[in-house]
Amino acid sequence: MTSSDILSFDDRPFVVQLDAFSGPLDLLLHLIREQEIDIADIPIATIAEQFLAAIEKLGINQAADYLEMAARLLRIKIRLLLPQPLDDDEWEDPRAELVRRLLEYEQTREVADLLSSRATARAERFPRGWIPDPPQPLPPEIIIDLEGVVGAVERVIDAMQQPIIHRVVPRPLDIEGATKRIRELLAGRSRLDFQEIVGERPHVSLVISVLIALLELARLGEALLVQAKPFEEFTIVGESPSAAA
Amino acid sequence: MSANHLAQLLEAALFSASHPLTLNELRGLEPDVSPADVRKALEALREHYETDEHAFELVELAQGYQLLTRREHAEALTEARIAHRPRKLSAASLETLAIIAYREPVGRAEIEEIRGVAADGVLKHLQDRDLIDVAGRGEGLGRPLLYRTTDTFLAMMGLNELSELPRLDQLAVALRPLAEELPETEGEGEAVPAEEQPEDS
Amino acid sequence: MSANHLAQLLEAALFSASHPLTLNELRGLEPDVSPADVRKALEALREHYETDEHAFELVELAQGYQLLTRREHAEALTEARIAHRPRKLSAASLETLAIIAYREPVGRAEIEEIRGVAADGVLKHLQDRDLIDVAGRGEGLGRPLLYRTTDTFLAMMGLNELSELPRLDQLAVALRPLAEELPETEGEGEAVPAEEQPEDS
Repeated sequence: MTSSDILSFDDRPFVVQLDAFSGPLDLLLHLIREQEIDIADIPIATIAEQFLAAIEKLGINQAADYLEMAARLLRIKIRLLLPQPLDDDEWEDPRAELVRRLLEYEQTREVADLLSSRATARAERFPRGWIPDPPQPLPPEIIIDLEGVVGAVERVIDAMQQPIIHRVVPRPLDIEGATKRIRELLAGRSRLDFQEIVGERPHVSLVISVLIALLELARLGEALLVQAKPFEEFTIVGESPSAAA
Repeated sequence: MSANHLAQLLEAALFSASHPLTLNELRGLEPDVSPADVRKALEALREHYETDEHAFELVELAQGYQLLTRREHAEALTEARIAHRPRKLSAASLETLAIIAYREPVGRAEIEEIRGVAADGVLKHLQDRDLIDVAGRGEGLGRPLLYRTTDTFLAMMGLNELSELPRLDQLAVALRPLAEELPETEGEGEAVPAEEQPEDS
Repeated sequence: MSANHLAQLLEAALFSASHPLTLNELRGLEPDVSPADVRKALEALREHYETDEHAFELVELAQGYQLLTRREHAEALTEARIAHRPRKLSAASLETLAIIAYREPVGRAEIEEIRGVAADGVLKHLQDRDLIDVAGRGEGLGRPLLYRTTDTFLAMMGLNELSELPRLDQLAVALRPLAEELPETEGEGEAVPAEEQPEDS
């Protein structure tokens, strides 16, 4: 049989495409249905040749699954050619297993078609399309057991080489006081050094208080902060119309 | 809609989920509410959507509840490119799903035997799409993975449970027991060595 | 809801759209409908949701129209974790996560050897869900990506750190027996990882 034969059986157009078949059983079933062959009495010799021609035509002859089926068909064909034993009870139809598989596959196809139409119907109904972003995941549950905590504390203590003890003395910032003091000083003179406001060896909290107070006064337009160079001492100029120049 | 607080909560929940919610999940919305209360409120919602001709309806899917638009709007929505039909499954995927749905839990070898094609690519694809998952391991050589269909599969098919599919003997192609069909077929015969591992399915 | 066909279509569209819809997009639903018609129908919908005390409302944002659940339900939804119910992880995902958690950083090849199944789909899925991320690249051929679990994974498991996981030898269904089984599985048999590091971290 040549490849042109595969194009027509009984003069009917016979067009096959590679992706039209989901496997060798599908192709086999197609050949059988196309020619209205009784599945229980398959003319194996004909079908085997058509199958081989078809996979060659389709360019799928490299596919192991198809080749395996082709080999199987040829084996069945050969076995049918062997003389049958006289005793019928001993003889079994070499096509039986193939027929069983074809029927099973046909049934699978029927279910697949059913699923396909169900999925198509279902696909015509849409769920809500916009789902808000999930909020931040909830924090993990925290499991605390005393033993674990004690153990962790001991590990931390062991890891510490020297205990460092800090003494913390509360000394709140006094921005109001600093502001008042700067205003008083500026009332007497037009220029001040930062040092003059905070005095010798000031506490850090005083420095910060004064700094914030100065920035606030500058914002209010009561003082001008002048610094000649970066990192240099800066001068506070009282911002009255006369002192601005 | 009535001022029923439970019905409102249920609607809010169903509205903000893109997948079916089970009765248990819905019960979590309100403490001390019985399954019967939830069912009654759901029924009221269903009726309300029907009576007031809302564009969506309450559907039971995958043993849960979900709001879905009515089929009659499908065409207008897809033509206006507002909603999109999901991609169709390939024949290979559908056949594999068909086999798993009716035989689960089932291993790769059996699926390949029925389809006559290697199945690993399709199985992976179906797993990635969450249409099947691994149910466990079989007893045989190499303890093969066994597959089953998922709730996503049910939801995709518009099924509440697998038993809604027709029984195999209700299909047009009913597989009669082999013995009836072809009395002479037991045992493949020695002439075909190593060809066919006897499957016990 | 009135029998107004346009209002139904608009509701269907607003319900199923994945983004806020502009007046123009909404007009695409029905030929020859004027912006005024659409606005009127939208207003009717808005009023209906209000009057019937639906759990959602029609909101006009800069980008267009949208149906959103009312604020007052947010808490109940979050508490019931329905708005963002984590989908159940498939067995494939769980197995892969378990392998990564116990062996991290670990490459795809090793995961595939243990599970006996291709892992790229699952790995992508887990990455998408922020349960694993890439820890770096291995030394071997092609410098494979190495994966590790994320803080999200820990949070989901209710763990503070990976070391809180039960040790491998305490696990009833440990990963190790699975690996020991490998030589029997068809094909991949020879490639059993030689390193069976007893890790306890």
